[in-house]
Amino acid sequence: MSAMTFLNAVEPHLPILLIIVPLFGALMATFMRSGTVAWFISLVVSVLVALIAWKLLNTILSTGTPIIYKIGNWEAPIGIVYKVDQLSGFVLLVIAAIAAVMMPFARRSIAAEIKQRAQPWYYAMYLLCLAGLMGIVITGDAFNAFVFLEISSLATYVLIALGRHRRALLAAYQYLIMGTIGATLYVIGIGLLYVLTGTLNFDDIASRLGPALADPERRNAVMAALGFAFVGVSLKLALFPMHVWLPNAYTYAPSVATAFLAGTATKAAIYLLIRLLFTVFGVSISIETLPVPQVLIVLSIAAMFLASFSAVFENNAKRMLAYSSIAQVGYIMLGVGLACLPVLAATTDASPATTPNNGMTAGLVHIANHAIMKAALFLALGAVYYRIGSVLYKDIAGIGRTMPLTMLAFGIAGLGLMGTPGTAGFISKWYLALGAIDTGWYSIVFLIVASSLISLIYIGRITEVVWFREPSAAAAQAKEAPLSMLVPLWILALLTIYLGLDTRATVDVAAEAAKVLVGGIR
Amino acid sequence: MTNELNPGLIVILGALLVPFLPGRVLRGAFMLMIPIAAFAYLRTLPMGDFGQMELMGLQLQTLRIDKLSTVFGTIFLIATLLGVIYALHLGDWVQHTAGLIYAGSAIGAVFAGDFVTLFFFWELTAISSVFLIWASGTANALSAGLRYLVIQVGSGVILLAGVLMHYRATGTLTFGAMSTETLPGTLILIAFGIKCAFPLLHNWLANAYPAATVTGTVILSVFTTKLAVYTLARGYAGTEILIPIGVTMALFTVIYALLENDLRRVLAYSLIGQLGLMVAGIGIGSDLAINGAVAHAACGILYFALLFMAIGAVLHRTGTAHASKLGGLAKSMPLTATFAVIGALAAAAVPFFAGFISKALILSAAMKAGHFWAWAGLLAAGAAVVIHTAIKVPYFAFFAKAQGEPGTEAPANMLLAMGLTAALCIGLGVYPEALYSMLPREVKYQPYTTEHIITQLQLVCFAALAFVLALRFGLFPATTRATLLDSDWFYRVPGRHLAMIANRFRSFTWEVVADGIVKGASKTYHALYHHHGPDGLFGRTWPTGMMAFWTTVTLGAVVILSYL
Amino acid sequence: MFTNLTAPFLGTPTGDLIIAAIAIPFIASLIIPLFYKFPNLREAVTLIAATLLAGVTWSLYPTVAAGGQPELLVWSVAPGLDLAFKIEPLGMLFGLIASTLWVVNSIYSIGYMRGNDEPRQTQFYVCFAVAISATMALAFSANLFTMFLAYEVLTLSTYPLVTHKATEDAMKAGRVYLVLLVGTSMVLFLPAILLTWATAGTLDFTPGGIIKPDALSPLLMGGLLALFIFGIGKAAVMPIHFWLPAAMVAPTPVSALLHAVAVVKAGVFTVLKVIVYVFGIETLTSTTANEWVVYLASFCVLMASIVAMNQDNLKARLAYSTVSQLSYIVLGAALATAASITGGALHILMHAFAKITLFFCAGAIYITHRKTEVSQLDGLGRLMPLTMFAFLIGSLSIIGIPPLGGTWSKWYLALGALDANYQFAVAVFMISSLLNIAYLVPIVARAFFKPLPGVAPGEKVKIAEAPIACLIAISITMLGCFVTFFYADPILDMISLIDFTGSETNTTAIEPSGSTIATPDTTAAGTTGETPKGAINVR
Amino acid sequence: MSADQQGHHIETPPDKGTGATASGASNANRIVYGLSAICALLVVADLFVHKHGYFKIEHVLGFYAFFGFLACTVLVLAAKLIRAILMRPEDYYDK
Repeated sequence: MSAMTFLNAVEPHLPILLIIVPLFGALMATFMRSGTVAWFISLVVSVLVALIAWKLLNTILSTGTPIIYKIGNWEAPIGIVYKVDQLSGFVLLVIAAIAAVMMPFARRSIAAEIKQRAQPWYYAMYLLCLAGLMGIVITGDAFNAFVFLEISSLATYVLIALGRHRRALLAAYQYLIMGTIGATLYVIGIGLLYVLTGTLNFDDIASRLGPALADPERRNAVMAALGFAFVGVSLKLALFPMHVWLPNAYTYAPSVATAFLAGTATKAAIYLLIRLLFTVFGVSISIETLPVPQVLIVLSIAAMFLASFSAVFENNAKRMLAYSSIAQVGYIMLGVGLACLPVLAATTDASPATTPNNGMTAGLVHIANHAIMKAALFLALGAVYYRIGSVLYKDIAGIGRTMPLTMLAFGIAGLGLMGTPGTAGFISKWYLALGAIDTGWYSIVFLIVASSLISLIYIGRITEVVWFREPSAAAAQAKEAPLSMLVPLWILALLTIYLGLDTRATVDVAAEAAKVLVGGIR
Repeated sequence: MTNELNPGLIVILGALLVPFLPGRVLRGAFMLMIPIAAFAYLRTLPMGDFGQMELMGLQLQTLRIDKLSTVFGTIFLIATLLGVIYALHLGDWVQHTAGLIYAGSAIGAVFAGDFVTLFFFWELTAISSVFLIWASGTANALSAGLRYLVIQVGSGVILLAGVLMHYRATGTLTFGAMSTETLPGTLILIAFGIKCAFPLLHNWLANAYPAATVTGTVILSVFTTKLAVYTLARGYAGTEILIPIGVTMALFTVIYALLENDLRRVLAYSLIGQLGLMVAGIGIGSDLAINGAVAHAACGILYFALLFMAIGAVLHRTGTAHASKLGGLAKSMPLTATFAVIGALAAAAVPFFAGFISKALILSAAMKAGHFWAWAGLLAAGAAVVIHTAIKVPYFAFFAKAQGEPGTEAPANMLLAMGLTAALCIGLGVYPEALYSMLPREVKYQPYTTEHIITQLQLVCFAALAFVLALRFGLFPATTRATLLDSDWFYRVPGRHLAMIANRFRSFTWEVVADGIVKGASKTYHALYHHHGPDGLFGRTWPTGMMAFWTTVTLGAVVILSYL
Repeated sequence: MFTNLTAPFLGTPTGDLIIAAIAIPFIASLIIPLFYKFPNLREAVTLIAATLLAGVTWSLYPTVAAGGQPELLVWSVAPGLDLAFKIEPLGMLFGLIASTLWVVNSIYSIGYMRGNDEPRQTQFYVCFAVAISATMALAFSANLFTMFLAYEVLTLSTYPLVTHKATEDAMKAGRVYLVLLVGTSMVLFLPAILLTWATAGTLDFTPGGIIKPDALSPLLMGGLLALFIFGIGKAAVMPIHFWLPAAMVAPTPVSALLHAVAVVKAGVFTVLKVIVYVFGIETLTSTTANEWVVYLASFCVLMASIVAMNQDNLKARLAYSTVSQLSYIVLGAALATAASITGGALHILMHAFAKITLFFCAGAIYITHRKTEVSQLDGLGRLMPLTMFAFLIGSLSIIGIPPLGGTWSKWYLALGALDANYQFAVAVFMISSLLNIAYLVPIVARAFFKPLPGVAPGEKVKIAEAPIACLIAISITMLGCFVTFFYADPILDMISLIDFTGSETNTTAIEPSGSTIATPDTTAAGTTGETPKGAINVR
Repeated sequence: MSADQQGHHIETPPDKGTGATASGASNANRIVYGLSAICALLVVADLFVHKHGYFKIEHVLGFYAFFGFLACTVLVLAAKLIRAILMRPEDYYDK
C-alpha cells in the first residue's frame, strides 16, 4: 500500500481522526513512565492534529462546501454528525496550530515545573483537553458538544491542579465548580431545545425552531433555552462578570498549560457561542427577538475596561495577562455583538450582501490573533519562570538585560496586544472599529481605542519593569532561555507581526466565515 | 555680473574678512580700503537698474543707481570712512565687523531696487548694529540693546507685512512711490517711521545711542535714521501727514534736549529734532523740499557724527558724558573742543557751515508751499537747536566750570576723523555746489543772499542771547542726573507690569489647571486602584459562592430581558 | 488556500530605491549590535548607512523634481490597508531633510556620545537607525495606513532614546512621551483614519483630497479635522505638547535630530499631508472646517513663545520654541492655501536646519562646560566663539532674518495668510518673530557680552570648544541656514508641483516648470470645469 | 551705586554758571554785553536788507531776531515746567 493510496483512503475520515488521534495519544501517554516519551507522543499527536486541521480547512476553502462526516454512517437526527465549515475549520486550525507550536517548549518547562511522576499524566490530560476542544468545534450535535466540553473541562481542571503553587488546587477547584455550573446551564438549555424540537443536531434544531417560536406557548421555552445556553457557554469563555475563575486558573496553572488554555480553551467556547447564536438559534431569534447583542456589547465593553484596569495594577505578570485575556475576550465578543446589530446604509459602493460583516470578521480574526499573541506572552513568561522560578514584577525586574531575546519576543507580542499597527492586534482592532462604524455606533469606536490605551499602560508598565529597572537578584543571575523555548516563542512573536502585515490567512478566511454566518442579516 | 554688485555688499564682504586679519595695522589698513574701494566702484556705475535676479520666484532688482540713491550712498560711504578712522584705535574685531556690516547693509538698502532686497538689508542693519550697543558690556547696554533689537526687527516685520500685502495687491515688488491710502502703504510708512524715530516711536534711539560704545554711537548716528529718511524720500515724498509729524519731532525733542544731562542723549534727541526737519521736508514734497531733506540728511550726518565723535572722545578720556560731571575740558582737549564748536556751528546753521546750506532749502520750501505753521515751528525748533545743541553741548563739556577730572587730548585717529569731518562741515558750507549738484531734483537755489545770512544770524544770535540771559537769571533748567520719562515709559512701566501680571496670571492658571489635572489623575488612580488593585473588588479572588451568585444574576438578567 | 499569494511587488528602479531608503537604516540597525565591542566599526556602520541613505534619497530627487511621483505597492495587508509608498514633493522634501541631517547628526553623535562617555551607546545607535527608517517610511508613505504604521514605529523606536539615561526622571519623561504620543495616535488619530476610510472608501493620499465637502456634516468635518490635529501628537499642538519638553531628557543628538527634526517634523508633515491630500484645501475652505485650527495654531505660536521666555533650562527653552515653530506649520496647513502650505513645507526645511543647530550648540555647551541653564551662560562666547556664533545664526534664522532660510518660510506663510484672508495671522507671524528675539537673542548677548565669572574683563581666556566632530556638525548646519536662503529655489519649484486641487486639467495655469499654481477662488466652492477665478500666483 | 547717587546731587548751579569759564563774573558780563551788541547790530542791519519773504510777518522789522529770542525763551521756560513732570530718579526703571 503506497503512501498515496493510504492518504486517499484516510482522507474521508479526517474529521473523526481529529478526535481519535489525540484521544489515542492521551491513552498512550497515560501508560508511559517517562515524561520525555509522553512528551514525544504529544508532540507527534499535536503536529498530526494540526496537519489534519490544515488539510481540512484547505479542502473547505477550495471546495466552498462544508464537510459532513457522519459517524458510523448514521443519518443526522439519529447519529452524530461532524461538520466542518469555514468557521469551524478556521477555529480548528487555530487551536491545533497553537497546541502544536508550543509542544517543543513544553518539554523543559514541564520537566521543571511538574514532578517526574506526574509528567506523563500531564501530557495525557493535555491531549485529552485537545481532543475535547477539537470535538467542541467539529461536532454538529449539541449534546455531543456538551460531552466534549466536559472532556476538555475535566482535563483542564487536572492541568490547572498540576500547578506547582499551593493555590493551584484551589483555583482548579473553583474552576471545577464554575465549569460544572456552566456545563449544567448549557445542558439545561439544550435539554429544553430537545424537548421543543426533538433533535440535537444543530442544523435540525435551527430548521425546527421557527415553528416553535411562532407558537406562543413554546416561545417562552425557546427564550429560556437560549438564555441558559448563552449564560452557560459565556461562563466557559469567561465573559464578564462570569470571568472570575479565570485569573487564578491561569496564574497557578503550569506555564505551558496557561499558554495553551489562554490560546485555545476560551476560543473553543467562543466558537460554541457563535455557533449557537448564529447557526442554531439563527439570526432572527438571537438578534431580533432577544436582547443578545445589547447584552453582549455591554458586557464586552465592561470586560474591556474593568479587566484592563485590573491588569494595570497587577504585580504578577501571569495574572496581569490573565486579566488582559478577559479584556481581549471582550474584544472578540464585542465583534460578535456588533455583528448582530443591523448595518447602516452601505458606506462603500460594494453591495452589502457580498461584503463580509466587519464586526464578525473582527471577532473571528481576533480569535486567531489573540490566541497567537497571548500564547507568545505566556510562553515568554514560562521561559522566565523556567529560569528564575517567579513571574512577580519584583523578581522579573531588569530581566530584559539577561534574557533579551525572550523579552524582545514578549515585547513584540505586547505591541500586538496594544494593537500597534503592523501587528496582528491592529488588524483585529481595525475591523472591530469598522464594525462599530458600520452600525453607526461611533462612541464604541472610541471605547475600543480607549481600552487599547489601557493595554498600552499595562504593557508599558511591565516593559519598564523588565527593561529599565535595576535587575533583581534573581534576574541578574538568569540566563537566556534555551533554544527549544525560544523557537516556539519567536515563531509566535513573528507570526504576530506577519499576521499584521499579511492578513490573507486570517482576515480572508474569517471574512468568508463571517459571510456564511451573518450573510443573511443584511 | 561684476558691475551689478550692490556696493553695500562690497562693504559687507570686506567686513566679513576683518576678523581673520592679523595685527591692528593690517586690519586698519584693510578697513580703510573697504569704503574707498566701494566708493571707487560706485563711481564706475552708470545710472540705471541692475542686478535683476530671481530668488524663490521673486523678481528682484538688487541694484538701482539714480541720483537719490547715489547721494545717500556717497555720503554713507564717506561717513563709513570717517567712522572707520575714528575707531582705528580699537582692538575689538567684533565692533569693527559689526560696524562695517551695519554700514554696508545701510548702503545696500539705499541701492536696493525692490522691497525684498530692501527688507534684506533693513533687517541686517538691525542685527549688525545691536552689537555696537552690546559691546559696551554693561547690564544697561544689554537690555537697551535688546529693546533696540526688538523695535528694529519690529520695524522689519511690519515692513515685511506691508510688503507682502503690497505684493499681493499689486503683484510688484519694485520700491517706488507709495500711497498711504492703502493698508500696505500705511504699514510700510509705519515701518519706515519706526526707524525714522517718528514721535512715540522714537525712544529706541534715545535709549540705545547713549548706551552704545564710544565708536558705536558715531556709526549708529549715521545710518539707521538717514536710511529711513532715504526710504521716506523715495516712497512718501509729498505725503502731507509727514509735515505735522516732522514738526512735532522737531519741537518736542527740544524739551528733552534741554533737560537731558547725558550729552550723548542730548545729541540723540537733537538728532530726532533734525530728522523732523527732513521728514517735514519730505512731507512738503516739492522739488526744493526733497532736495532740502536730502541735503540736510547729508549735512546732518556730518555734523552729528562730528558732535558724537567729540563727546565720544570726552567719554573715552573721562569715562562720562554727563553734563553735570564734565566741564573745562577745553584746556586739556583743545582740538576736540575746537572740532566740537565747528560741529555746533554747523548744527546751529550758522552761515558758511554745513547746516546753513541745507536747512535753508527746507524752510524756503515750506515758505514757498505756504505751510505757515510748519515753517514757524521749524524755525522755532531751529532756534532752539542753537541752545540745546550748539551751545549746551560744547559749553557743558568744554567751557563750563570743571566738575570732574580733566581729560587728555583724544587719540590721534579720533582727532583725524574729527578733523576731516569738521573740514567737510566747513567745506560744504563754503562750497554748497558740491552737494547741490548731487541732489536728486533739478532746482536752482542760492543760499548765500544777504537777506538769508542776516536773518539766520539774527535767529542764531538772539537764541544765544536768550540762553545767556536764561543762564544768567537762573531760568535755565538745571542739568541733573535723572531719568526723563519718554514714550518708552509705556512699555517699561505699565507695559511691564501688565506683562508681569499676565505672566503671573498665566502661571497661576497653569498651576491651577496642572494641579487640577494632577489631582484628578491621582483621584482617578486611587479610585481605580481601590476597585481594581490586587485587593479591589475586580482584582481579588472571589469566593466560589459569589462567582456562582453572579452567574445566577446574569442568567436571571438575560432571561428577564428576554421576556421584556 | 492562498490564491492571491503572488505579491504585488512592483519592482521598478525607483521602487527599489524607495525600498532601499527604508531598508538601509533598518539593516544598519541590525548590523550595529554585531560590533558592540568595536565602537569605531559600529560608528562606521552608522556613518556609511547615513551616507548611503542620503545618496539614495538624493538620487530620487531628480525624478520628483521633474514632476514624477515614484510609487510602490509593497503589499496589500487587507482591503484598504495597503503598505504602499509614493514620493510626492512634500515627502521628498521631508525625506531629503531627514536623511541628509542624519549624516550630520551622526558625526555630531559620535563627538557627543564619546565626549560625554555615555553608557549603552550601541542601543542608542540601533534605535536611532530604526527611527530613521521609520521616518523615511513615513515620508514616502502613500496612504494613511502606511503613514500610521511608520508613525507608531517612530514613536516606539524613540522611546528607548528618551529613556536613555534610565534615571527616575527619564522614566517619568518616557512615560509621558509614550502615553501622549501613542495615546493620542490610538485614541484620536486611528479613529480619524477609520472615519476617513468609512467616509471616503480609501486611505490613499490623493491630490485634491479624498473627502468631499458634502460627505460629512460641518460638525463632523470639524470633528474629523480635530481628531487628526490632536491625534497627530507629534505636531505638538497645545495641549498635546507636553511630551516635547519632557523628551528633552534624552541625549542631545536625539533632541537635535529627532525632537527638532525627524519626530516633530513627522508630525507636522503628517498634518500637511492630511490637509492637502486627505481633506484637500478646497474641501476645507469651502466648509470652513479649518477655521478653529487657524485660531488654535495662532494661539500656540504665541503662547509657546511666551512659555519659552520663562524657561531657564536651555533645552526646555528650545523645546518650547519648537512647539511654537511647529504651530507655524500647522497654521500654514490650516490656512489651506497654496502659498501657506508652501510656506509650511519650507518651514519644515528651514526650521530643521536652524533648530538642529541650536540643539547642537546646547549639546556642545553641555559636554564641554556642563552648563544646562541659560543663566549659567555668562561670557561663554569667549570660550566657545564658534558655538555661540552658530547659536546666533540659528536664532536669527528662526526669527526670520535674511539672509537665512527662515525668511522664506515666513514669507510664504504670511502670503498664504493674506490669500486666506486672515490678516491677523500675518500679525501672529510678525509678533512671534519679536517674541523669538526675546527668548533667543538674550542667550547670545549674555554669552558674548557679559563677563565670564571669575575672569577679569580684559584677561585672555583659552578657547575651550566642543569636540571637533561636534564643531563640524555645527558648522555644517549653520551654513545650511545660509544655503537654504540662497539656494532654496529648487525646493520651491518642487513644492509648486503639488497639485492642490486634484484636477490637473482644470488648472491650466500649471506649467511644467511649476512656476505658478492656481487654486480656484476660495469662495467659489470650486466647481470643476470652471476656470478658476482669482487664480493665485504663489510665486 | 553710591557714586551715582552722589552724582544725583551734583547740579550745575545756574546762577553761578554764567561766568564759570574760569574768567569770573566780569568775563560773563562781557559775553552778555558783547552778544547784546552783536544782536543790536544785526537788527539794525535788517533795515538795509530787502526782504523777499512769502509771509507778511517776515517783513516786520527784526522778525527773525524777535522770533528766535521768543521761541527760545518760551521753549526754555516750557522745559523748566515740564521738567517737574518728566523728571524721575536715575534708577527709575531699574526698580
